[in-house]
Amino acid sequence: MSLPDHLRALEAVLFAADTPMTREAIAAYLGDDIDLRAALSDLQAQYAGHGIELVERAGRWHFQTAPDLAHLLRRESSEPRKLSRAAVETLAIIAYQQPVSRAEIEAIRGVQVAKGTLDVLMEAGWIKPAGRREVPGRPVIYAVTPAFFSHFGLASRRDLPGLSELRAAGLLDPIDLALEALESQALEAVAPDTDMDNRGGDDD
Amino acid sequence: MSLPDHLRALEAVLFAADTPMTREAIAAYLGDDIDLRAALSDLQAQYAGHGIELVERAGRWHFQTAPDLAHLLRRESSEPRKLSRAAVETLAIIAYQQPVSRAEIEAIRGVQVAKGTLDVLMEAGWIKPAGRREVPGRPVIYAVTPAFFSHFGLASRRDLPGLSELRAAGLLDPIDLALEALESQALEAVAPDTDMDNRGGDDD
Amino acid sequence: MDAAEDDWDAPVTVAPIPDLAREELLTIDIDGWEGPLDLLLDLARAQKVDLLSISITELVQQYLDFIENARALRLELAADYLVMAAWLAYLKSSLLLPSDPAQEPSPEELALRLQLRLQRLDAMREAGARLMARDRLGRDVFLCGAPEGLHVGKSAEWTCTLFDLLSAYGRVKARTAPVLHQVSRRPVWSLEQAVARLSLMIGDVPDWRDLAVFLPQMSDADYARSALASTFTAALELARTGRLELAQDGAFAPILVRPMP
Repeated sequence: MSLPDHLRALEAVLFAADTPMTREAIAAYLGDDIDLRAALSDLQAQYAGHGIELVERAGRWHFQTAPDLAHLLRRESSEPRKLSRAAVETLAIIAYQQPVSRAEIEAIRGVQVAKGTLDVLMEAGWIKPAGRREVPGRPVIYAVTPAFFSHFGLASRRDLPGLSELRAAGLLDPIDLALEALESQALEAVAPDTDMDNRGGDDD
Repeated sequence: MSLPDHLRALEAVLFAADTPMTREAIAAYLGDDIDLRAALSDLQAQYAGHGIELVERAGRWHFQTAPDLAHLLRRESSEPRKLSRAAVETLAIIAYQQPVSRAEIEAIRGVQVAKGTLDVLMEAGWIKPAGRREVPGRPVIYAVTPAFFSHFGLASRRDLPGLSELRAAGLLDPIDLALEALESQALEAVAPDTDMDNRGGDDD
Repeated sequence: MDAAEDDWDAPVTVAPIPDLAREELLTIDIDGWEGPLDLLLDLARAQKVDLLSISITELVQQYLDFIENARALRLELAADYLVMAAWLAYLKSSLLLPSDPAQEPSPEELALRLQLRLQRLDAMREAGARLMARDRLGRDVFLCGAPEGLHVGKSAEWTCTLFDLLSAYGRVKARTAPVLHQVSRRPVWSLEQAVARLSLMIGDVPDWRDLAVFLPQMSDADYARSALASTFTAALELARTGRLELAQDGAFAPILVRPMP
């Protein structure tokens, strides 16, 4: 049942840590002579089937309880503050389409982003300003944080539910792009072998 | 490597608990149809030779890191400390309006700035003296450092959101501010003009 | 997906299905929607799941009916709902008219754009619901309840987040600049500005001219009124200091000015 020394050390460091740790942070404790990538994956395998599991979220590692035991551990006090519907949609837009500016969020939702919506998400630590868009007015753009990935149990952006389907369906593209795609599809369906030069004039 | 269900549950409950637990407290989560005495001893055996161990102290159970690994966890010797409100405000003013002298910061904040506040920011490596203002008294002026930008994930000062964006994000809320202003007035009324230098960074 | 639907605090539990009686439609709380696009999306979803194959004219009619009913009940509707209604009515009539090749963009394209917008909003709504339904830290999964902590040393490592920094600056600015807000809300053409403008413009031409020609052009009515008041006062001030003369033929007649030689 005993673990090798380097796994024991890794286990202790991750257990004692009060926030998720990057590989660099772990290495600061364990030194550089350990193959951390392999060690993390070994330790993760060790804990498979346990009530505690080792997970990676946006490049940071932590132990957490297994999701199927939620019913045992859930307490009334543990229910996180309920987000408004506007905040949920705004968070989804930032997560799936980041980085986005406020104006871009408003364009998708068709309403102004209320004062306090971004504020609430920033206070929760889930989004942060991520520079500015290099367009007139240089609007601030927002992106999600590592804390967002930890909170929602996502290893990386690729883990966002339905991301690849949304991308494949073009639903993350701007409307102008989608419109062009639809038009060219329609044209091909209607007139598959018209002369290309003539088509050029029509779809302007 | 998988554990039986009752051990998984026990493991998760003990891991998530914020204080050591008596058998009664554990039973409140797991129900009465488990032989807790046996389960605890099984789980303890599971963790023998790990970097984490399950221990009993005065009838209460908890996980802790193995004592022989303590040296690993004590490597880094810095503790996170939150900046005082005065220090954060001072830092924000320097970031937005650099280079500024202490007197200018005071004029903007509307409150005196303790010398200790600037010292704390310099110790953190976020500000540095940047010459002197060529006015009577030749006051030292301050500016932010490259370490400031990397800590806050900013490429340059141009990445700081402007006032209109702060307002849109709800960070310029007059009601909160009015309340806070009243509170700080009240505080200042209680402790009027103590020697500012002695108050150091903690003039909250 | 079921869990996602449950977690979703959609206020609209009663989707207004097309053949629902109008009275039932009216029980829906207008406050439940986040703007006209959101309302349209709910109407559209009730029509079909595939938002690209819905009937736009039918959707437009449902929306217009809804607005009509809300008005009949004297519900107060935010302006953007009415703006959308006007636009949709226009779209519908363009769609029904024989197509005009000169119209750019074509009504069909406008309709398609609307569908694409609805589709995108729907996708994000769905994505949000799925996010909220995940195993969330602090609700479904838990970190170590009492971490021992890794830092034990003495030297302080100062922490401050960008959010702390930005809100601190917002606090300072709002605390120290309350006057600015009032000024920007009520623009005023100051007496100093009026004196400067009048003395500059009156020049040396010794003709009588209407004081009104010296008023700055302003679209804002309040601002223009303040300019009128300050320009009049400025004229009195300049007359008092002997720089111009004032004349008026009768009460409420134009006030004439000319520079003193």
